[in-house]
Parts: sequence; C-alpha cells; structure tokens
Amino acid sequence: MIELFATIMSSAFFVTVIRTTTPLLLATLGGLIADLSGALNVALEGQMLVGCLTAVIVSVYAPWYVAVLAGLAAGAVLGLVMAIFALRLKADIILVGFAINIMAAGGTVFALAMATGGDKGTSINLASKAIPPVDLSFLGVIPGIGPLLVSLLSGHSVLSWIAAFLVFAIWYFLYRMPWGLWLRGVGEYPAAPEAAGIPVNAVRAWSLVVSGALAGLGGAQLAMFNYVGFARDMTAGRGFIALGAVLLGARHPVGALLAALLFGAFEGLAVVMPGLFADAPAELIRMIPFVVTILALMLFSYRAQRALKLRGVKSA
Amino acid sequence: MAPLLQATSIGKTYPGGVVANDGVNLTVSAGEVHAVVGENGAGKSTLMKILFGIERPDAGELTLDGKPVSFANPRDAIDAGIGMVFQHFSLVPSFSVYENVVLGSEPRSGARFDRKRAIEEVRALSKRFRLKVDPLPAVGTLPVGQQQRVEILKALYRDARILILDEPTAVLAPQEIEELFVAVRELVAQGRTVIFIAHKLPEVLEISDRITVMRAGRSVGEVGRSEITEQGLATMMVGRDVALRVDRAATAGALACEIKALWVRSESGQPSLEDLNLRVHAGEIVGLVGVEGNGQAALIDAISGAGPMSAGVAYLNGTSLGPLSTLERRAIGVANIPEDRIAQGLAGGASVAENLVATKLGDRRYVRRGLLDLRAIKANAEALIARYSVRVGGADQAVATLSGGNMQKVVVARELSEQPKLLLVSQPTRGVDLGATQFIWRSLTDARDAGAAVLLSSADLTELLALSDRLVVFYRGKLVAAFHNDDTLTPEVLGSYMLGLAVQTQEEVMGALR
Amino acid sequence: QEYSAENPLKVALVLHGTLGDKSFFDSAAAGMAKAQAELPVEIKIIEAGYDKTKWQPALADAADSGYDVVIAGTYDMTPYITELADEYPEVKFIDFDDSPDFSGGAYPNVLSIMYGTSTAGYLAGYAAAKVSETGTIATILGMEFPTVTDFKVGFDQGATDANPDINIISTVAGTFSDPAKGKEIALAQFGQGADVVFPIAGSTGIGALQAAKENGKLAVGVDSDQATVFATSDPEQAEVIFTSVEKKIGESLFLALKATIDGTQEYGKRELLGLKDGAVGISKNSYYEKLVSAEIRDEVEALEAKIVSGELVPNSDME
Amino acid sequence: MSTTAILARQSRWSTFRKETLRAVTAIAVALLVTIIVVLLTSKAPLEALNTLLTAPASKPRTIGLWFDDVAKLTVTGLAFSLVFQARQFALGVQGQIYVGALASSYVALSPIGPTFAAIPLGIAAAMLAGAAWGFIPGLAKAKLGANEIVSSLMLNYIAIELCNFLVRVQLRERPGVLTSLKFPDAAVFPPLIPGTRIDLGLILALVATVLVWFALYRTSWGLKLRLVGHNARFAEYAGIKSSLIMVSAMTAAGALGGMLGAMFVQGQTYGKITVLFEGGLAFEGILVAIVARSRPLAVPVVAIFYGYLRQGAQLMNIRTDVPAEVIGVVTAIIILLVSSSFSMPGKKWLSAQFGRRAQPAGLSADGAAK
Ligand SMILES: Nc1ncnc2c1ncn2[C@@H]1O[C@H](COP(=O)(O)OP(=O)(O)OP(=O)(O)O)[C@@H](O)[C@H]1O
Ligand SMILES: Nc1ncnc2c1ncn2[C@@H]1O[C@H](COP(=O)(O)OP(=O)(O)OP(=O)(O)O)[C@@H](O)[C@H]1O
Ligand SMILES: [Mg+2]
Ligand SMILES: [Mg+2]
Repeated sequence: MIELFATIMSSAFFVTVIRTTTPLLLATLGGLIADLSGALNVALEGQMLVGCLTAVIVSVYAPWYVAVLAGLAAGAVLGLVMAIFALRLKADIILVGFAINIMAAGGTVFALAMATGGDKGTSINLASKAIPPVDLSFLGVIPGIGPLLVSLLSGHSVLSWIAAFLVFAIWYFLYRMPWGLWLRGVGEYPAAPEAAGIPVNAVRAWSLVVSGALAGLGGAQLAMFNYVGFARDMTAGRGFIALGAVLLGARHPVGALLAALLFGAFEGLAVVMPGLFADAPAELIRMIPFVVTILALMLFSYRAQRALKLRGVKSA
Repeated sequence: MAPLLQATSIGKTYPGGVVANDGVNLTVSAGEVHAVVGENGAGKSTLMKILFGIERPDAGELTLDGKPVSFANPRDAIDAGIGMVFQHFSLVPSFSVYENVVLGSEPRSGARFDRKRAIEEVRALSKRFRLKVDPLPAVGTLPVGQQQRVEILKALYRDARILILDEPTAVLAPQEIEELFVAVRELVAQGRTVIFIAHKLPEVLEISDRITVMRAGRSVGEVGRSEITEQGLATMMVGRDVALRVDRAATAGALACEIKALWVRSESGQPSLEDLNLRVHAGEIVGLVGVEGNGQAALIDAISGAGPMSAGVAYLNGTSLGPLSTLERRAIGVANIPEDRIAQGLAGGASVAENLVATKLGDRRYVRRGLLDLRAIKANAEALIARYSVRVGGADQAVATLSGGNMQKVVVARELSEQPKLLLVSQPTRGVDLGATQFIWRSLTDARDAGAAVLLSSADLTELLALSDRLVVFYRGKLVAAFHNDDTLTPEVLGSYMLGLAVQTQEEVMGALR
Repeated sequence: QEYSAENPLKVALVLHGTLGDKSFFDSAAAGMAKAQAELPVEIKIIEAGYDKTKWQPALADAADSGYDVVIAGTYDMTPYITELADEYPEVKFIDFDDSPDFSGGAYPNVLSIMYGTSTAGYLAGYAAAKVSETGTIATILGMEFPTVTDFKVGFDQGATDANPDINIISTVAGTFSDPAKGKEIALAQFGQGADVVFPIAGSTGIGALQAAKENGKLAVGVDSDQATVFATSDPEQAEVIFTSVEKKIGESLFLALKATIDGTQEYGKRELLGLKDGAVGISKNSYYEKLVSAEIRDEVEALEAKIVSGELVPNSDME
Repeated sequence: MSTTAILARQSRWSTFRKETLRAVTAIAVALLVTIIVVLLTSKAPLEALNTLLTAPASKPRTIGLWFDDVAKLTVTGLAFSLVFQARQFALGVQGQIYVGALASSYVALSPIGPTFAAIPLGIAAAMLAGAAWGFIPGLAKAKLGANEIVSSLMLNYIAIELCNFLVRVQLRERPGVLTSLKFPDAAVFPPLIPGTRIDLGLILALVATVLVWFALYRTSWGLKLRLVGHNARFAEYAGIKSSLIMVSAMTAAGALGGMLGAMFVQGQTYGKITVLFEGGLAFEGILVAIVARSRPLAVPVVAIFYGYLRQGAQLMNIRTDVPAEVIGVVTAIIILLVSSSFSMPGKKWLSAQFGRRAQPAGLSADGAAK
C-alpha cells in the first residue's frame, strides 16, 4: 500500500497521468461542445481513430505540426459528415455516430493497407514523426523547487499544454462570448434562439465540426506522442470514455478537465498496480475506473440535481 | 394612408393536412394597434408565425411598405423590423433575463459578450417602456407574467417597428394588463405598430384601433373599434351570439375541505405559503385571487399532491390528505385542472383517448388485473369528445396536434368526467376562446351544483368575479383578505389587496371565512 | 493423389482475427505465401475477424466450399475443427498451436501441430536475465491463455535458472490492440527498475518495444524475428531487440503442406515441434551478436543443446 | 370534424407512403454505393455482389446463421425499444448479455446442468442477472438523476471484465484457457432445424416480441411507461410514479438483455461460455430499435432485413476477395442512408412543441384540394 502511495505521489506518475489524460481531455472537450449544442456525439471514438491514422500518414511526408493539423482536419470532416446526415437528412444522430465509428474502424485499416502496401495491423513500416516534448529544463535554475518543477512540467507534449489552454479558451467561448450563449441556448431550448433569429442548425453543425476537430486532435496526440505510429483500433474505447467524461464533468469545461484527469489517472493506475500487486487479478484492476466513475457520477449528479432545484429552475 | 404591412390571401396547410390558413387577408397601417381575434384554431397564431418567418405560406403574398417581401426565417423578419411575442414563450429557462433579451443581438466589445452593457440596456429598456423586471435572475425561476415582459423586452430590444403579441394578456393580472397597455400605448406613441391577439373582447376593444376577425382559417372581416360592440364582435367571431353569464350557487353545502395552519416551503427554505387556514364547502366556488407566484399555485399543488406540505393539515371530508399519494387523493375525489396544459396537463405525443384515461389507471372499468380494456377506453374517449365537443380527428389522434383551446377541453373533460368532491382549477380559460370559455365555465358551475367544492385560481379577475361565491386574496404567501362575492366587489378593490396596497384586519378576514 | 499446377491442392487458412498482427497470423500467412510460390497449391486466406460468433461459420464455410485442406489455429478453433472433422471426413484439417484428443483413433483427418515455445522462451529468459544489469526484467501478456503464457513459463524458468534472485515483473494488458497502453505499461515497468521487457501482446507489445527504444532499455521480440522486421523502417527500434522468441508457424505449415502433397504426411496425430525441429527458436542475428556477450551466447548454445538432447525439459503450459 | 377525420386518415396513409418510399430509395442508394465500393476493391465484383445478395439464403447452414442473427438482433432491438419508449437512453444491453451469460453458465455447469431444468433455470438466472444490471442505472437515475447513458456504458465495461475474470479463474476448461467446458447437452438449446444454428432462441425472440408488444400496448404498465416517455411531468401529475416506471422499464429491458446472454452461451452458437463472446452485436440493437421506431412488432421485421445484410456482408468477406474492413465501411454507409429516413420516437412532437419549422408540407395539395 505504501508502495502504491509512493508511486502515485511520484512526479513520474504525474507525468504519466498528463500523458494518458491529454487525448482523453481533447476528445472530452469535443464531446462537450457537441453535447451543449444538443447533439450527442457518439462518434468521438471513430473521429479520434481517423485522426490517429491521418496524423501518422501525413507525418511521414510533412513536419509534425502539419500532421497534427491534418489529424484535426480529418476529425472536422467527419464532424461535418455527421452534421449533414443528422441535421440536413434528419438521420438520428446516435445512429450516425455509430455508423461513423464502424466506418472508421474499417476505413482506417483499409487506408493503412493502402498507405503501407498491405500492412493491415500497424504502421511500423512507416517512418512517422512524433510531437516534440516541451523542454522546460531551464526552470532547473530556480533555487529549491527548480528540479521539482522540471520533473513535473518538462517533457510534456505540446498538445498537453494546448489542451490545458483549450479548457480555458472553451470556457471563455461558452460563457464570455456571444456565440457561446447561442450554442448553449440552442442546446437547451432551440425554440428561443430560433425565435431570436439565430440559425439553430448552423450552430449545431459548427459545434459538430469543432467537436470532430478536437477528437481528431486527441487522435493526433495518441498516435504521435503516447505511441508514435498507428495500429488498428488503437483508440481502444477512449472515445466512449470521453463521452462519459463529458457527462461526469457536469457538462462544463472545468468539469471535463477533472473527469478526464480522473480517467487518465486510472489508466495510469491500471498500468502501475499490476507491477506492485503481482497477484491482484488484472481484470479487477481494470474494473476500478469504471466502478469509481459510476460512484462519482452518482455523487455529482446528486449534488447537481440539488443545486438545480435550489436555483429553482423548472426545466430539468 | 398607405398600409404598412399587408397580407393577401395567405394559405397554409400543415404537414398532417390541417388547413390553418385559407385565403387570409390582413392590412395593418403604421402607428395603429391592430387586433386579430378568432376562436381557438382559427389560424391566428399560424398567420403570425407566417408574418414572423417561422412558417412559410403555401399561398398568398406579404408586402411591407408596399414592397413585396418573403421571410425565409425569423432573422429576415427581425431585420425587416418585425418582432413577435409567442403565446408559448420561447425563453431559455436557465439563462438570466438579460441573456434572454439580448440573445442573438448581443452587445459586444470585440469578440466579448459585453454583459455590463447588456444589463444596462435591459434596465434602460424596461424603465423606458415601464416593463418592470430584474435583469439578473434565471427566467426559469420567474412567474409567467414576468417571463412575458422578458419576451416583450426581447422584441423591443431589437427595436421592432411592428410588434406581434400573440395572446399576451392571457397570463396577466389586471394591473399587469394595465401596465402592458400603458407600454403598448407608449410604443404606438413612439410610432411603432402593434398586432395584438386576444380572446377577451373588452381588452381588444380597449386597446386596439382596428380589428380583423378570423374564423376557421379565413378572415371574415375588418372593423374599426368605434364601429362595433362586444356583442357584435362575438357574433362575428363565433357565428352565433354568445353571452358569458353564470349564476351563483344557490346554497353552500356541508364543509368539504378544511385546511389548517398550512405552510409550504420551497427547497431553498423560504415559505411560499404561510400559516393558511381555509374551509371550502360542497357546492361553492372559492376564488383564489392574487398576482401569480403569491401562493395560490403552492396551495393547489400542496392539496393535489404535486407539491409538498411543509407543515399543517388538510382534510377532505374528514380524511387527512397529507399522507396520501396523488393517486389516492384522486381516488377519494380530488380533481385538478392544471395551469399549464402542455407541460403538465397532457402527454402531447399520446392519443386523445390515452390522455383521457391517464388519471384513471387504477379504475376497474379501464384496467383489470393490469390489463387495459381498450374498448372501454375508446368508448370513454368518444363519449367525452362528444360531450365536450372537442374538435379532433378521432380518439386516436395525437393531442399535440390540437389547438390549445381544444387541448384545454380535453383536460377539462378528463377531470370532470367523474363528479369530483374537491375540484382544483388553475387558469381554466387561459388562451381559450369565447365559445370554449363559456363552455368551460358552464362545466365548472355544473360540477359545483353537483356538489363539488371548487378552488379556482385565475389571473383573470372577471373570471373570478363571475364564478366565485367567495374570494380570498393572497399576497406574498399570506391570505390578506377574504370576501363574499356580491356586486359591490370590483376588480379595483381586489387589485389593491393583490398588490399589497391594502390589508384586511383579522376580523374582516374571519368574517368572510365561515 | 497427384497434385499439379493444373490440379492444385486447394488450401484455406482461416484466421480467427485479421492479418497485420506482425506475428501470429502474419507468420501463418507467410507460410502460405511460400507454399503458393513453391508448391502446386491454391491458397485462400479467410480473415474471420475478432467477433467470435463468426469463427465457426467461417470455418464451416471453408470446410463446405470444397477445399482439400483447411487450416486454423489455437484452442479457440479446436472445438469447431473437431466438430467439422467428423462432418467432413474427406477434408483434411490442420490445427496449429493446439490439439484435440486423438485417443481412440479419433479425428483421423486432423493434424495437430504444437510448438514447444517454452523451450525457446527458456533460452530468451536465460539471456534476458544475463544481460539485465538491474536484476529486474519484465513481461507483458496480451491476455492469459496457453499460446501466450507458454512463452512466459519458459522465459521465467530460464531467467531464474540464470539468476536465482532475478525479479520478474509481469503485467496483463488485457488487449492485443492498444499500443499506447503497451507503451505505458513498459514505461511503468522501467520505472520499477526493469531494463529488459518481453512483450507477448500483438500490437500492444509493439508499444512496449517503442518504450524500450526511447528509454535505452532492451527488449525481446516475439513470434517472428522482430529486429529484422524493424531493421529497415526503424533501425533504432531494431537496435534494442537483442533477440526474438520465434515460433515458425508459417514454416511448419509449409512443411506440413509439402508432406501432404508428397503423400508422406500422416493425419490423425499430434506433432509437438520444438527446438530440434527448428519450428521454434531464438533469433541469432547481428543484433544478438552485438548486444549479447560471447560467453552468454555460449552458455545459451550449451543450454540449447541440452534441451534438444532432451537432457533439459523446461516447463510448459501446452500440457 | 368529419373533414378533419378524413384529412387525418389521408395524412396517415400518405405519411406511410412517404416513409416507405424514402426507405426504398435509401436502400437503393445504399446498394448503389455498395456496388461501387465492391467494383473498386474486388477483382471479381459480380461474384462478390452475388454473394452479398444471395449467399445468406443459399444453404440451410447459412439460413441458420441468418435467423440466428435475426433472433439475437430482435431481442436486443426489443430491449432498446423498451427503454427508448420510456425516453431513457440506457445503452446497457451489452453488459446485461455478459452477466446473463455468466448466470446461465453457472447453472449449466452446476449439477443442474445435465437435468431437464438446466434450460429453464439457465434462462431464468440469466434474466435475473440482466434485470439486476438494468436496475442499477435505473435506480441511479430515478433517485440521483445520474445520467443513464454513462452509468450503463460503464456497467458494460464492468460486466465484460467480470466475465473475463470469472471465465479465467473459475469457469475455464483448464488453466489458462479462456473458455469453459462444453455445457451438458441438456443445458444447450436444441436446434429447431438440425445442423443449423436455429434453436430455441428464435422462439424465445418471437415470444419476447409478442410479450413486449402486449406489455406496452395492452397493459396499464405499458400505457404508463409510454405516458412517462411522452411527458414525465404529466405522468407525475396524473399520479403515475414516473421514477418507478423508469426503473421498471430499464429492469425489464435488462431481463431481455440477460436472456440474450443465455441465448448466446446456451444456444447452438457456443454451448459454452468464453470471453468477449458477444462481438458488439448488442449495439446493433440501437439501429434495429430506431429503424423500427421502437415498435415491438416492427423489430423482428427490421431484424430480418438487417440480419440478411449482416450475413451477406460476412459471407462476402469469407468467400470473396473483398477485404474485411470494406465490409465495415459498406455497412456504415448503408446504416447512414437507411437511417436518414427515420428518427427517434417523439422527436416530431418535441419539435412541434418547440415550434420548430416542420418539414415542407408534402400534403398541401391534398389539403387545399378539400
Ligand atoms: N405546427 C402545426 N402542425 C399541425 N397543425 C398545426 C400546427 N400549428 C397549428 N396547427 C393547427 O392549425 C390550426 C390553427 O392553429 P393556430 O395556432 O393558428 O390557431 P389559433 O388561432 O392560434 O388558435 P388559438 O386561439 O388556440 O391560439 C389549429 O387547428 C391547429 O391545431
Ligand atoms: N408541429 C405540430 N404538429 C401538430 N400540432 C401542432 C404543431 N405545432 C403546434 N401544434 C398545435 O397547434 C395548436 C395551435 O398552435 P399554437 O402554437 O397557436 O398553440 P395554440 O394551441 O393555438 O395556443 P392556445 O393555447 O393559446 O390556444 C397548438 O395547440 C399546438 O399544440
Ligand atoms: Mg394561437
Ligand atoms: Mg392560442
């Protein structure tokens, strides 16, 4: 137990958690935008996966940042596809989401095989690039806390910093900018913004595009930093975890950050614990995050529920 | 002078085949208050939705300042200087008042939403047009009356030249209506034009300059206020002559419902009803007077079981209601016509028949050993549809496709189909047309004469005065006055108590509380 | 019966997964490619995918479609093979990496090929323990079933024989397709002092190899000579894989098909192929030479000889 | 009034016409896309298409596979329909399948296994386990307002890990093997048509269909459930315990999911339990339910068509050179196009209440011509 505690407190573990959290966080923010606009984006998984592959393939021929942008763009395109089918063609958005996931699962492998000349599993025959870590070792000169700061803050992916910034940016957008007001209005009660002359469907469409873009960005991080390269189904359910994180995070950017961190931390734990408790059944360890999520969800929603009642808001 | 806004031979058929408008003409000239009247389902709201670009007409044309226009969406209409207040509000519940007002045309500093300016502008606006409302709270927490002011502010904020008000008075207390009219006159004085829909003809005659009458999707005529009487208008609307008169209860019966020291506290703890003592007798209607949100609703909810009783007791014929569930209360004869039919009184997606039986799922006539008796349910529906002359395609049509007047009939029919012992009624004729109003009033008095004790809450003082045998006035959760209803009692008197300008002594109250 | 280019032996390889795992299935497919090139055969590779409900249908469909030989592998498929073997007696089945119970002359048309992977695993484990400087080494299992654990059983035994107080960290990833997770696991194991990692976990393991590369640790490849796989595309990666535990599925299948065509292959029996049959082994390539000192290599040679001679019999999960 | 009635009837008829027309065109376009994709990826496109379109019905064995899918798709479709009609978006069928399968496996491998009671008890145990798994998110939502999408998704993962664990340490045939022993014959559903996978499951599915339909449209519970689905506030006002209904709906759906679990492991498909045996079929129930508009009687019909497509694609993958992944892409495209003409129950009514602009009136002609 002490051992475990020591590990968790170690700066190495902190770094691991940041790394495991970043892709989740980006996807979660994507899910948040869509959810707040009233369009549940269950396609995060697929959008991430396509983001992964696109980033990897592009990174072979272009600098890393171009690859990252490519991953982002790929996700955005899928978001647009969702918008077209769900909003224009009135298909059910959950179905569209699942369809996109299925398509991504197959499509990525197919595309990978094309790109690598027949490799259907991994991109190890492609010399793909990585996102450079941000080196803050100069902080070391700071007397006393310097080394600690370095061990905590140095070496993270650029996208980790960007993701952290995005939490703030999205909060600012949602609660400090007119379009954020529009977006939340559209999500909560479309009749009002429509009567106010706001193009409801356009707002939803944009949210879906941005949502996909963020998921794609998460994919880029996963395939250019957490692991450098692509492998079939490498997102391994992270998109769905993100979906959970959105709601667990009480549909608020900061909540999303905390929820993503929680899941990230558990991903980290599930990795270190077997090493510490050799005889603890792996399955049960892998179960912990989901159990805790449910418990946390219950707790939060209970408090949220009461808060809402206290504010006396009727629609809930 | 040239008409400002002209609609000629507008036609509109909804998907589902309802012909809502069928060759409607409307001519509105600048600076006038133009009323549009007609029965429920006559097509007024549809016409307005067309003027505001929510619905697109299948036929006909619109001209503004003599130039033909067509609105693809509300934005176009707004840009053309048209504003609309819907009869079913379109406000985002969790947003604050000012956010709702400026939504879509927010004041900005750079890319930022300038909240300060928004709040100031809303304050200024509400001062200028005498529409008092605090910009800060979430609209979901406001009473309907205030929500509507928010809606009007919304339109004014986009400084609409033409303001459409779809049944604005339906939800207001007399004083509020006066305030509204003041605001409307203010608007006209400032050169704006108002299109005004209402079911209450006295209001129409008071505020409007010209009146267009609609019937069954057609415009059947346009008259000036001076050229017509209330009776004439009514006849024109309904096609027959209608009189709104009902007779008081002959004699009140035995004590039916007794409420002792009842307190109701909201989640946040502050009381919405304080130490209420009230007795209702079989065969009498007790009117609950008060501006919305002063305790009437809390009382009704507490009795019906929809809301909590924090302290105190309520008996119906000796049985204490407190411990009983909503269903058990219904079983011993409590019936309830709720304030908001769409949100609370009906399941829009379900069929009329299902809605009519929804409160009787414990009843052996319709449910035996958990199984539905579809024949009985259908029969029940058809009987009630006929008895209450609900305009509907059939018992299995979805309620959501009915016009509100007919929706209300469905609710009333369900609640009165069994003779209740205690009948709770809120806003029974809100937004309901003359014919239907007359009909519903008759139904209520019939129930009373059959021995029901009735608690009637309404924002419409004329209605209260017409129906009630006794009236009690609520202010800030307290019962501040009680009256026996006689011809000396006027809306003005009630109004002064409603607004807390006057308070009765304990003796006076007791005097009226037998 | 004579087989020729005109009248080839019709062979179906049914994979209960998909190609591209860079080890198990790809190796089998490689064997088929070789057969295609050198033998009068007509090959069809069927990827049944990871949905288990579709495995039996895929196999049945193959048996039903007039192939002479139907090949499938592991205990996942054995029950279906035995069931179909009785139903289609004229079809020959090859069941690699697992075996039905042949007792009482059952399944005369089934050939089972098993691999003594633990024997090769033993050698790798021995070498790993020797090259480890920290005295801590690690394994990563995709999931726990014999074809996977058999590597580990031998590996652990070899390691402990090399260094009685060696510390072996082991983690079950629970997935064969999450390289990011494999990488995290390996990083954590390095964090706990390991300096050699042996991932037996498909593309999850590829992630672990990458972790070794980026942290200057050593790794043992699995199934095929993974150093050579990376040699061209990612030299630094190859640089840290000092050997691989090879399970030459493709080769053994090729030989079985060849023998079948020559008519020398017996069916209705189980063949356990080990080091001496060259069906398993550890890769001795330039990296092995470079990263493993001469004397360690000699000790390994000695052990290999002992195992081949039967003097030393490592434990095994393949009963 | 009578004219309104006529109009109503007219409209119902023509909406039906419109719906079918849209569905047909969607399927046509979907096929077109499929053909193009196959032409692009296959050397023998005609053979591939032929397989896709005819193979499932070609042999008893393949027909067996097809109807095995139909049975399973029907049950998961029913489970989703049930919760959707109560406006709950619980996605827990997958988890319920696993716990259900575990429960029935314990029965089948117990001393009861070889007895006649193995099948009924196995099914019962599975349904209980599934019901429990559906009850948890229901309760969490009713009592705490915990979003059921998340809790049910999490419970899926938990159930899968639970199955992995128990199979590995307890139910396994021999150490290290992640499947159980074959169940005793008495514990395995008898095939209705020998040599195919068509077994008791198909009957269970049909019975379930009728039961769910009956429960929804002929019992007061069902009416309450639908009223809650339409407007929970109204239900409360009418004295219906909407939270109770929510929970019971999710629990009932859970029982169906559990039964599906038994159909998997006790059915001809396996006749034993193994890890990750479900292969994502559970979620395809969402598609079935939505396309069937959550109407129980429509569910099996949709399942028959979708199941055919599913098997056709699978056989195309097995027999032709069309790569496996392309199948996924094709299926996805088909889902997109078919779903384009359908929507969640109640959406129309909602948009009506929100006063959103209704789709262009395809009926104005009939309407005006009255
Ligand atoms: N979106 C819609 N879809 C189908 N039918 C509709 C729709 N909106 C209104 N209707 C029908 O069109 C007719 C006219 O409706 P409208 O709202 O214009 O009547 P109204 O004059 O506003 O009645 P009320 O006095 O009750 O407001 C009614 O029969 C109503 O049921
Ligand atoms: N999309 C729709 N489909 C079917 N009916 C609709 C639709 N939209 C509105 N309606 C019904 O048409 C009726 C008339 O529309 P409107 O919006 O004017 O409400 P209303 O009933 O007229 O208002 P009131 O309650 O004042 O009578 C409403 O009752 C509404 O329920
Ligand atoms: Mg109206
Ligand atoms: Mg109206």
